Amino acid sequence: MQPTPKQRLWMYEMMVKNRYNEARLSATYMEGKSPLFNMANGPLPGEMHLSDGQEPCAVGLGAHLTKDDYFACHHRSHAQALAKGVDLKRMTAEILGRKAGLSEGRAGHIHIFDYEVLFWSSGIIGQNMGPAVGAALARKMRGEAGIAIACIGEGGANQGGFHEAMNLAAVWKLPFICVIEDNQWAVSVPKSKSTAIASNADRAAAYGMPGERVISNDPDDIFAAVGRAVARARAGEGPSLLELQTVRLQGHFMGDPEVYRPKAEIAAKPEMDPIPRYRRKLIAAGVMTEIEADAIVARAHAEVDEAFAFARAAAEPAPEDAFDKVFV
Amino acid sequence: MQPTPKQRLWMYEMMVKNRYNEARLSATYMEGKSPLFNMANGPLPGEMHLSDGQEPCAVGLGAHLTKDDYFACHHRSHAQALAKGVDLKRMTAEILGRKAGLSEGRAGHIHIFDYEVLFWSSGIIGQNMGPAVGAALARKMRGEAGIAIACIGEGGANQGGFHEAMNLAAVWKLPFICVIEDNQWAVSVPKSKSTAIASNADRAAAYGMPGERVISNDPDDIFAAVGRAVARARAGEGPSLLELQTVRLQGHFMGDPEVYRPKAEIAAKPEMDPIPRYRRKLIAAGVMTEIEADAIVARAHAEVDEAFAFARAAAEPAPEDAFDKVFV
Amino acid sequence: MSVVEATAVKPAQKNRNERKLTIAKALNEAIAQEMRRDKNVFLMGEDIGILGAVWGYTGGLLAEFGEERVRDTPISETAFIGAAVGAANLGMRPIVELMFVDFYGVCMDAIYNLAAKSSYHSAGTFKAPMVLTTAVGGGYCDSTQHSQCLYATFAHLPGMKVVMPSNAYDAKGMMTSAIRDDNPVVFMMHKNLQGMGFLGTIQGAIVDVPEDSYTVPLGKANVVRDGTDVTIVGLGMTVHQGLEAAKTLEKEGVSAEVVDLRSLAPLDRDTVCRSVQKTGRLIVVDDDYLSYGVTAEIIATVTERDIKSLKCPPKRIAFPDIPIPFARPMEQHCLPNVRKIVAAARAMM
Amino acid sequence: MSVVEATAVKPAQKNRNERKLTIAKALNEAIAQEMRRDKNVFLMGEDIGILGAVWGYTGGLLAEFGEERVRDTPISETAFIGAAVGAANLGMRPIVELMFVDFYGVCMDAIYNLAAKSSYHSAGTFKAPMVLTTAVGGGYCDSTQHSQCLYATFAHLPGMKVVMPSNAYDAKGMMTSAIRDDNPVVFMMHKNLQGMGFLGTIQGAIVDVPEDSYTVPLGKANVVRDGTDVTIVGLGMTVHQGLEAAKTLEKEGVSAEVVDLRSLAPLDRDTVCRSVQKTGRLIVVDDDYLSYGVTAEIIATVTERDIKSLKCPPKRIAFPDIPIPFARPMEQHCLPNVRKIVAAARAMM
Ligand SMILES: Cc1ncc(C[n+]2csc(CCOP(=O)(O)OP(=O)(O)O)c2C)c(N)n1
Ligand SMILES: Cc1ncc(C[n+]2csc(CCOP(=O)(O)OP(=O)(O)O)c2C)c(N)n1
Ligand SMILES: [Mg+2]
Ligand SMILES: [Mg+2]
Repeated sequence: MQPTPKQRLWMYEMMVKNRYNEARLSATYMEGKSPLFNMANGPLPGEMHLSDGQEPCAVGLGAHLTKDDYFACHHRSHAQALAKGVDLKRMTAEILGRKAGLSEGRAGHIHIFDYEVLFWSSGIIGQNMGPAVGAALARKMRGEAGIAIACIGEGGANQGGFHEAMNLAAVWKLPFICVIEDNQWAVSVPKSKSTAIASNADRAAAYGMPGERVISNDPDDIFAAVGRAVARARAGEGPSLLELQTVRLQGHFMGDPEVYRPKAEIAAKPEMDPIPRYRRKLIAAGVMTEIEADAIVARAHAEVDEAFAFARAAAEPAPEDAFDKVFV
Repeated sequence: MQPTPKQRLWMYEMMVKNRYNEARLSATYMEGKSPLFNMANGPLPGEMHLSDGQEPCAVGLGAHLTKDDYFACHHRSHAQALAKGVDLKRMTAEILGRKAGLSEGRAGHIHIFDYEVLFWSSGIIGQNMGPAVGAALARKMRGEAGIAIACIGEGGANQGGFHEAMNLAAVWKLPFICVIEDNQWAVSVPKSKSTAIASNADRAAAYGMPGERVISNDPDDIFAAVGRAVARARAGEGPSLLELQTVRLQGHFMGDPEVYRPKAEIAAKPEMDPIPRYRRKLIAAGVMTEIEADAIVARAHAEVDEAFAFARAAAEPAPEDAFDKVFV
Repeated sequence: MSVVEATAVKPAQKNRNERKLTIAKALNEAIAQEMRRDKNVFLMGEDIGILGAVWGYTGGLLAEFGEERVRDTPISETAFIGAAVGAANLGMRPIVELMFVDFYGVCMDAIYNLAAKSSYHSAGTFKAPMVLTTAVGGGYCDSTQHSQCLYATFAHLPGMKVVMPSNAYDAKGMMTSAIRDDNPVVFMMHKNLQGMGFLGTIQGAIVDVPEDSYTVPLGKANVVRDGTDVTIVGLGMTVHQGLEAAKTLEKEGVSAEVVDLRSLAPLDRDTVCRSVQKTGRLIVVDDDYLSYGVTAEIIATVTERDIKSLKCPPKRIAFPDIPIPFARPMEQHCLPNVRKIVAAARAMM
Repeated sequence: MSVVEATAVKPAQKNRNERKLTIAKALNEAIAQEMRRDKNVFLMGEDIGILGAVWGYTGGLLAEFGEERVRDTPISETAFIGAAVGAANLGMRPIVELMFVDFYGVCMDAIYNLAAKSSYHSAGTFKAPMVLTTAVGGGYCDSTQHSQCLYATFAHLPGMKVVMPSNAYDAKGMMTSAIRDDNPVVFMMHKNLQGMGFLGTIQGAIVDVPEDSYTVPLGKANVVRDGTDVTIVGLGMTVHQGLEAAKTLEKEGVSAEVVDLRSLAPLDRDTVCRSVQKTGRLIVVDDDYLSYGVTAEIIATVTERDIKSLKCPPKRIAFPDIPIPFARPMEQHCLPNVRKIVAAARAMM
């Protein structure tokens, strides 16, 4: 299954948009945090996990999903959120802790929730699996369109919740896809030290479902693999497992000096970046020209800039707003 | 790997001993519980899970283990305990809630603990996996003889703790064996409704370890398969997974009317019983005569009777003993 | 003496005979009625299908509603309780069972970090209308891992309601409320009150239950006995112990008021304080572990609000801070009971 | 004013200069010294190896003790905390990290049903000498799932010790005690006191720490400031808020005594009651959720033992019963702080 030129342009644009969004978040995050770095300070306090490098997974997925598909993500979810169609302005406002944010400032960057497009997240590793399986169950029981996807990191695939949910989805033959983003690191622990086998796709056999591993970190390849899994799910043929090899171009979270990461790997970051590569590829394939590419970049940047302008101008929540929405 | 005649006789004896022990426990359990069945009443209150039919797993394992091997069992552990060499008198006393019991009456039938032979249990499904892996780690770190075994039911193989522990044991290449006793039922839920694949042995591939399934419920076959796994573990070659198909001849616990169990399966219980079959086999193979077999049975029964006499004569704990041993 | 809650929506009382039901039967009826009323209500859990649940409250539901809506699960609490959250987010109303509360340690994240925070995380958009049923309590020699109550373990954490009925009338009405509630509700069932075939049941739990559907509001305590000299606060089984104790005390001329909390979160502090203002004495009875538990919360509430209402130090009777021992003499020694309550009340007079 | 515990075994004071250490550094030293002393001591957890732990207290240990004894784990808390129990049963003394206390929901069974009951289950034969380190606390906008304290969640359950130092001196001595303890110890580290590179640290936590090994007993509270008019009870971060408040109050002529609980289980009830007997007034400060928490336990303890010692209603200051909101104005509004303590004390006078 190949993406159409339109889909490829969309994927490129979403990748660029995420990357620039991460850069702006990153700059905003550092405000008020020097000379002494203190996570608590500045207009964007707390933890910050960037997804630079992992955009191909997000866009390869997003290209196949509709707003009726429930997407349960994790702590590193900006790229997926954008690709799923989460409202960028309200997302930025949420990350900056504003009342206009998706959750009115209650949740922050680790918990991007947008009910309009059924985007959901949790910061507890592996725990997004169950809810996604349940969403798939709801869709099936109600006979509604829509499938469910859970994204986890390769580190998350060693959490018990992964195993239980995979088995449950398979036993009940649910329209569910588990996507493992294998950036090869779980904070400082490399996959080789955390995972008994090289490819988590092989774990699909433990649940009698198809498993596929994509190693290129190329949006087109990911698009194709996701397409097969989505088609299965929509056709009522049951769940699938995908492992997508990708790359974490930043530290685990901002402030991480990556002391544990081999120097050679750090040095190789630029050439591992999937975005310039995809740009060259689309240009070479005649899908876009340099000028068109630049226009896409400019449009994406403008949208991000607008979201930041919106968020920064937005009001903070009132202190006592904390007490609302505990119960519905 | 074939058991020697001596080992086969030992396995026969342990099976018979367990079966008779279960019968006596069962009779004791029913005391004070009629006409109205109430779990709280009688000299043996609480839950009671019998292991009739599953003896081959226990003896096939026990034949290979020494008292230095840490054995982490579950709620249905009498047969394994006997095969591991747990003190029968003190075990019976524990099950009857006596001060002379293994845990001085604090733990009861679901929690058979005998430090002398490193027998350990927990009633929470799948949670015995971690401690067994940790025991294997301790053996390895200290360079000591001894391996670790965890037994779970086929229902337990869908618990997250199974997955995590299997991976951890494999990553650290520990002297660990996971044995799944597949009696095909988890209370009222058949394996086909709980488990996405037919053979849990296939799940070994998810951890890069050997997996083997034995379907005969014959002690010799189990002995052979366990022997391979134990040899690997003792040689420092890492963990293994075994799934042993077996049969639960009783309800899940005493008082379970088994309304959920197909009539044909209930009717077939006598012919599924592994003990008469093994007796015939050993006699046919010339390992023992009918007379010798009867002598073994008599000896086993006598030992059980003695344990019951001991336990019933033993004193109950004092009420305030409850407060001891919370901390060491 | 009636344990029927005055503020409950009163069901149609016409054309019906008195029916004494167990809590198990009352819950069954509430669930069946709600499943008929709303096709989004469904069940998940271990052995809730053909077995009718270990706690005997789902019998017949599989036959009536089929396998789609009455789902036996693998032993995968993290997955299926997590699944309840996702399904609830999309409009379903799952009732999901954690068989024994003691097992919470394998799946608490799905409960307290996902279900309980779903509304907060999403400013109320991802609702989690789900009921988590779970059995609590000991006293029948089920040892350390199958006899716990863990009330405070749940009630301490925000975002979920935590309730337990002490009788069948409340059970039916509270279950109906719980199912209709748009928030996650932890619905505890006390084994000594439930009415299964394999365990005794305190008779006071088996009361008249109307056939028609009705609700008993969550979050309201119930004064199940009026009195003037001492307030005995309990929950589930300990309510019945309090009532028994009150009978004995009455013979001695001591008039005890008994409050059934029914809900730990929200906690009906007003009802408790009002009672203590009247009686001036407070005994809190709890079969959960003593420290950092229900007894402390009730006492702190009364003391902080109105210390002057107390004529003497309040008294806690709870399970001591030790694992629950198996052998009967030890377990019985540690559990709250009528004798301990009576003695405490006497000592206060 | 010194926070040094009077009853601690005093280490050799000779031949050393004053060294102000962070808690992270003090813990590191205690662990390293114990690892040198006893080859059975080893570490397991996520990112405790080359990274030196997210909380900065295991740096250098991998280099000194090697990968066998400093083990980075997969993200498999159930497995590796369970593994700590099994390893401890066979004579090892694992120190195992649950990175954030908030994650307990994925692995609590291994902690409360296995580690905490190992001794009881086996009449003391299967010992579980292990330390579970875990980070608590918010105030830096880490939102609902990374800012919790959950003190009562652990302290409510029997069989484990639950402790938290408020300063580096206690940290070293208590960690040494915890490692040598034959029982499971949950050792909490407050993020606002710890001294990592990425978060501010309350300066009062950084104190002089002797180089030699020493122990501070577990289960003893510490009166960190003497006073006569009001007792402020806290733990970890709130101790420092209490000390700050005491300074302000002093200027107003109010003499506050500040008690650092240090241990929630066992709980040093005597020290708290003795202080309230002296001051007659009680404020309990807690950054964990309010209900069924530390504040209630302390108040119930004092009230039940000696209600007459209280001249006025005791006061609780704790995090309200809501998830911890992300945005700073909301989170700060909910946290305990010096202003709230001072106001409560003033209102009592
Ligand atoms: C249950 C649990 N354990 C530990 C953590 C802390 N933690 C947050 S992210 C992370 C690493 C995750 O690695 P991976 O799943 O590979 O995702 P990545 O960060 O690489 O995207 C860890 C250990 C957590 N959030 N939840
Ligand atoms: C985590 C957990 N969930 C549920 C239970 C209740 N329970 C006890 S035994 C059992 C069935 C176990 O089935 P299986 O693992 O196949 O073992 P078997 O009983 O067949 O020997 C269940 C569900 C439990 N003890 N622990
Ligand atoms: Mg990763
Ligand atoms: Mg089974």
